[in-house]
Amino acid sequence: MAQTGSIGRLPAQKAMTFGEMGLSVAAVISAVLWVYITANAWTPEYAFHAGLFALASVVTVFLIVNRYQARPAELPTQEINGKPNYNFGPVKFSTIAAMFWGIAGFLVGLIIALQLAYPELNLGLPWTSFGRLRPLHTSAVVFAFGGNVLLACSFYVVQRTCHARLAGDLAPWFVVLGYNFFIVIAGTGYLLGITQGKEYAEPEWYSDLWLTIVWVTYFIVFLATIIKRKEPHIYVANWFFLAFILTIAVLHLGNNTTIPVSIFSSKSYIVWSGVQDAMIQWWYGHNAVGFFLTAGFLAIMYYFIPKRAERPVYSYRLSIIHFWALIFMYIWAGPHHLHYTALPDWAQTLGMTFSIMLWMPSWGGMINGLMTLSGAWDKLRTDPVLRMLVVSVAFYGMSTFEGPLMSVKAVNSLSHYTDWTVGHVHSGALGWVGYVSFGAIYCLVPWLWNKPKLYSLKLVNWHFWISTLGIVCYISAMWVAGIMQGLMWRAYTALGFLEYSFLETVEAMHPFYIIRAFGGGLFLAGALIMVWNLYKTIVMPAEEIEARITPSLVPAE
Amino acid sequence: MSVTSHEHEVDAATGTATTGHEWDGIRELNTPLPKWWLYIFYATIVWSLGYWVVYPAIPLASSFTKGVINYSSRAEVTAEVAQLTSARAPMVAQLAKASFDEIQKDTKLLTFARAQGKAAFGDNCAPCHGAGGGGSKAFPNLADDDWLWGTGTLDDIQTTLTHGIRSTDPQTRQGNMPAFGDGVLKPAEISAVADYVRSLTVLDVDKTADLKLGQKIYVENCAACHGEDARGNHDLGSPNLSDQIWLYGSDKATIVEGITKGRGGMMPNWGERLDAGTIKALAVYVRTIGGAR
Amino acid sequence: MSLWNKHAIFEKNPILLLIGVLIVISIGGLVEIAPLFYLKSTIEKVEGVRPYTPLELAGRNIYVREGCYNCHSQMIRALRDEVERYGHYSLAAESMYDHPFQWGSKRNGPDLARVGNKYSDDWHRRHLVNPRAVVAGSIMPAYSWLAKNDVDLAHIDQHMKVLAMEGVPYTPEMIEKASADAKAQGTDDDPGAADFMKRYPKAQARAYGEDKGRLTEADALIAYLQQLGTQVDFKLYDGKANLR
Amino acid sequence: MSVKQEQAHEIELEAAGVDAPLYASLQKIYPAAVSGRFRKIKWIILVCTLGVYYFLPFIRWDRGPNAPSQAVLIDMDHHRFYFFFIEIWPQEVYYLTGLLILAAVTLFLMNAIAGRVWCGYLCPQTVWTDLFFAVERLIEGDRRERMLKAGQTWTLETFAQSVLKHWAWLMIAWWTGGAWVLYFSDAPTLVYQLATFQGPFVAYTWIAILTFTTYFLAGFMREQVCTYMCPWPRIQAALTDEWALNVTYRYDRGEPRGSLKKNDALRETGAPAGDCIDCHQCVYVCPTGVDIRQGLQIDCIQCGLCIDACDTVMDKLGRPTGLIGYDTDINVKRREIGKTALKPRLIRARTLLYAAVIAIVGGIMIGALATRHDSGLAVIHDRNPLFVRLSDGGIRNAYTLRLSNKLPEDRAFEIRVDGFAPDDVASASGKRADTGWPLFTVGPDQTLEERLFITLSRKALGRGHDHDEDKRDISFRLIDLRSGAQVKVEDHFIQPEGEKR
Repeated sequence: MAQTGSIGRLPAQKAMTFGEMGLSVAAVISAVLWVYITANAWTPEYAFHAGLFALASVVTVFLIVNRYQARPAELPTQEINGKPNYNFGPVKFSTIAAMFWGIAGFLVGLIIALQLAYPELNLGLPWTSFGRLRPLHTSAVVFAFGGNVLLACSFYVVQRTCHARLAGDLAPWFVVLGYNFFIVIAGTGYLLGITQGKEYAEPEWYSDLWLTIVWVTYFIVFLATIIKRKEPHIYVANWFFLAFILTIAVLHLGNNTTIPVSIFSSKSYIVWSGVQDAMIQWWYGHNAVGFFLTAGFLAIMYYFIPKRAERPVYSYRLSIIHFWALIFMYIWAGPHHLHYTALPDWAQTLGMTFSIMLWMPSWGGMINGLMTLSGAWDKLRTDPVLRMLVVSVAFYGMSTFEGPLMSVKAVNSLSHYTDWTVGHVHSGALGWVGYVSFGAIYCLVPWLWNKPKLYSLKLVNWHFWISTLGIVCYISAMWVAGIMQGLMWRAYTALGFLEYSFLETVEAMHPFYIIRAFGGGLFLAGALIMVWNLYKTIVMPAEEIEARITPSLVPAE
Repeated sequence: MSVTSHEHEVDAATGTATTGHEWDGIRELNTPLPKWWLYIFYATIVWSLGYWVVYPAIPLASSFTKGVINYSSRAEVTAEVAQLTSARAPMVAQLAKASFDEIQKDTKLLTFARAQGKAAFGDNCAPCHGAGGGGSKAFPNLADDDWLWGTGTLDDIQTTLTHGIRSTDPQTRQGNMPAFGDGVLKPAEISAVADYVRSLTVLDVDKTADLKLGQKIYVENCAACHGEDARGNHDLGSPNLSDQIWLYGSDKATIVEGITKGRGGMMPNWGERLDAGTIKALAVYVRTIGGAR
Repeated sequence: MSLWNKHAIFEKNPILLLIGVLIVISIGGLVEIAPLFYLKSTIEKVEGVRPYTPLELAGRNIYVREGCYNCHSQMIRALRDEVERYGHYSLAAESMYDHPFQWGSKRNGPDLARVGNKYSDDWHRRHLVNPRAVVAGSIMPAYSWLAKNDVDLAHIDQHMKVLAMEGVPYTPEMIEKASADAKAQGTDDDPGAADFMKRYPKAQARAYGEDKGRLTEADALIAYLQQLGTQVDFKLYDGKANLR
Repeated sequence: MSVKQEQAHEIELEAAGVDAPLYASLQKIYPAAVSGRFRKIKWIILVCTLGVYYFLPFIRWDRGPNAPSQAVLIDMDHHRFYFFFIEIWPQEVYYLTGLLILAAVTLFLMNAIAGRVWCGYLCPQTVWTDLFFAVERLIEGDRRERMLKAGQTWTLETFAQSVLKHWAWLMIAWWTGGAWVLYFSDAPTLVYQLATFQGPFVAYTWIAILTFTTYFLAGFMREQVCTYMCPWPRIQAALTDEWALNVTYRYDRGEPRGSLKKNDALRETGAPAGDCIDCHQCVYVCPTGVDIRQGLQIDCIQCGLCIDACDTVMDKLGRPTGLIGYDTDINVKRREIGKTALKPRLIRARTLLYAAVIAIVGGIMIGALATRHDSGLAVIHDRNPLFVRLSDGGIRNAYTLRLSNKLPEDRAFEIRVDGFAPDDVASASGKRADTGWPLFTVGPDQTLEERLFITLSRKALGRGHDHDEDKRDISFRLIDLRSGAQVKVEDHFIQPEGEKR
């Protein structure tokens, strides 16, 4: 890094950009504001968070000034020798953050799975009890792991498929760092008991406001990159990314409309109440699945599968139809989380029927993903990364069949509130989101760090085999457990009275919870192997990796 | 428009043309939609349209479409519960006819009585006696071994249930704790007798208490109902003052209050509201809570 | 020119694509959510639903803080077995002052919509401190700190003010007397109890815990739990009029 | 984009066939009949699997007078599952998890050995489709005839054949649905009920659903289910590694392909000529219509029928069979570079791992079944009141017990309480065994709910007890009076806090 010395001795033409200046000023104001809040906060927990915000603001100023001093007078060019000068720094950061949060999230998942089997593991401490760790797990895997995967992939894919450098200079960094700061605030908040009490939207008002700022920046960066694209058409992956970013913004705003008790209190009250709040919550909740975990990851699929398989996308027309149908119909499906509740019947009907209609649009994505491999099917045998991507799409297909099935009121009356739902979610989360993310990251890391290949394909294989076993254990345990639970709750004796007390159904879950935890443990083990593999890939010089790659698959005689 | 400068690639493996675009090396085939996919999609849409006609579905300006079968999940569950109740009705009738002895001997009938009793208890008795019969201040605990009226036999419980206590039923159980504060006893005397009664059950009594006076007043005013030995009378509903169970509380102030103002809790006569079978079931259930064992 | 070509408009113009997406994703939400605010049938006509007392509100915030909704639903569905197990199906009116709603989505433990007055205060306290001391097979975490911490009522009036802004019918008097009311509800024979009961009809005022001198978080939580599902007077509720 | 580019693009799209129909209609496949080794195996499996499916419900198994005498029965009404000598209660459904895991890992193992062998031979979709093909062939003739008829307008004969075919298909489908419901009720009784239209409505509904799905999936959807809809082939393909045996066309031997005459001529000149005579028999017999010579394909279900077809041709030509055969990817690669083929390796890390998992899970299940208690005890302590103060100052706790008797006969149990010596242990019925402990009798294959009261006198309250604790650990032992078999459950006795007396 070039030493440029103090500001006074800088070359005359070097000046702070508008962004650098603006962000610095904003950060200084923010620092002052948060120091003031820290001093007056009602609870120590909130003071801690306010302090973190203040600290982050100061660090931001420091980083900007530091970067400014270190950088040459000219900002990075848009192109070098006619080729786009891609900005991969934020992508790299998000990739590593994704793996970090992934491991954290899987680990917390394993812990809470074990807590259900052995409640002593709650340890009797507020910040280690299930009620606080469960949101930590869901947020860590969905928003921290999944979110960073989405950031990394969207920033990578949009540049490559637009043939243009990412828009903005500081903005992309602001997005990835700001997003991860949001994760830290949200996660520590759960442990400290700061929560809105709305599933998958637990962060309190100030985290929500912060995320809004970050997300709008993300949206602008992404859109601006598309606008300056060199390709005449926008690639299908970017349609999905765009729909995902936009819709998540709408959902986030709709479901987090809160009034804080005071600027000195972490607590806020959502303006919606009761049945309306329930509807808005599941409008949000289901579409967090539909847009965060489906549309966003379909976008990843649309880039990485054709790229890895070196095959054209199966059907452009299917892309069009299933894209519009998917985003239109997903929004309606929320009420299937509220069957037979105090939500009026008409809304339940709409939720159920649209969930059923959603079946084929969802499968459109599966078909497009799998059929892309026509003509390259043999690559599955030799490329475990492609294997992961393909299995993820297969799981996507299974989950999106199971989903409409479970949205049918008769089925839902049995499955809702049980572990069947948990099994369903995890067949989507472990199988679809997990594997497509792993596949994408396995592709990304060598590309980003300029390595010829991964450190070891064998380890990818191990990761794959171990985690498939894990998923099998997890899902079969939860399916059976959930169905059994539902049947026991509604079991009647011959005399026409309920047969089982609730407690008996809890006790019957014990063996399943153990099998589930075992499955989750295997999945975590696989991810740890992955981290090791990626670490070696990043640190090992390219030549050494080259030398490691065996010239042929044919074993010695 | 017949000349094109672009050659159209046809994918070798599938024989399908691409759209002619390329993004970072990725091309798209222009494969038509799979027929089965489109048709199943249509089928789900048609099915949904049909479902909307049949069930409540579309919100309107001031109401919503009710559907042709006038379905409501609430109406359905109400009907199902009613159906269950009527399915249980024959057994309830059988209970009404059977004697307690017969019920005890018939496992099926006994099981039914307990289950039915439990449900009826939750609906009718739990508001006062607590969900598990544990009672609270002024509402007797049905799980302990001390009964005000009768000795807790099934017949006794049935009588109390049917006619109530101090209720409007002509055959109701009567008997009041009079208000001795209305000119019968002076406050000092009440205090003394309260101390005496407390001393019977090894409760801490102030050292300055005049237990002799208390005993004298007790014999004169209380023994008639509560007995010389203070063990109460199950026919009068007068509580045993020598045990550890206190309906209103055992602290002195509460006892003084009771002597001064009198007591007389009321239990409704359920014979008017519940059928005989359900009352029998309730009696059986109350016994299984633990009462009078 | 075929319809497929038309789609190129979206593929070439990101702003149009954006607007298209925005329109498409707005429809479902609007159709499903907006009517819930204007259709009168959404919230039933019932007698007895009142705002939470200050103590109950503090308890509810603890319920939210500890993430109880992760394992307990508060929504008895209109299904036969649930109605038989937990009581009358839940009404929308019963959670109309709930910001946020706590219907839940998973039952690792039983539904709590009508747990009020089902078990004794004593049971709740012991159960919160150590669930397995009273229910051997329970898998609930032990919440021993609740009985140790004093409940924070310092700003409860501020909380009520915000809720009043959002439509909960707290009167200025209720807000003004908030901390006195909390104390009155959580103490045996408090002189302010009668006054408190006037503001919150049918509320339960008594010492919820062992330690009479102070109000713990457990007391507040138990006060909240003991009123769950008890507000609506079902004798006056017309089920037939509220089918929807 | 300029107008010119715009126009160019439209031309581009048109050239790309964007005006082609919205959807690609189904390319109907007319598989030809074939005979050979794999066809024989498929027939045997078809007969066995369908035989088991259709007739299993009729096998009887004597369980005494109090239990159903059907060998395999899912009794939804009474919440029992019977499988020959095994009887599963709802609390024991975790065996099913074991079975699911076993099934999955077995499939993985099969896959590691021979690829999509499940798809090719065992999958219901394959088996029923195969059966439907056989019916079709029987009625409408082999491939050529069927293709010919498809192009023609209806004649009385083809119409009659078509009606007959669909009727036969529907019969098979109906019987499939019929067999399904027999697993949920006593088969002979249900058959009688169904035949006399007295069966339960739900049974008819299920029959209708399964009839329709079978008819539709095996008659019309066929290979499209495997190519597009089913996720399992994708997972299987991903699970297959380079050591797994797959149906493979041996390029090195077959290429360059050419007609018999052409290749013979080539051979005479000493030019390279392959064994493949391009007769397309392998394509004609394929149920999914793939050409195996193009290598590994997404739609190949690996049924091996092309092997039979090719072997038949090779036999006729007097050439060695095995131009198409089961082989590993390793060997495909080796042949490409001129090396000799290796023997398939059945014992590898993966197969060993799967075998180990199967052995462990299977072992656990067998162990669990062998040590399964034929009685059960569930205890729930009263919550309200937690304990009862008795008139003498003592404390009583009440419990609700559920005793299960999983044997088909009446049994007598006593319950003993360990952990401390209460003054009294009594049940609501008050019955006592000779030992003085409460006595319970439970009917065959039934549960009994009963209340139990444990009393501790005032004097005994402090006995053997740490006063700071408000509970004591106790355990209940359910003892079968005849066999002495025991089940133990832990619980608590609760007393008021700080009770010292």
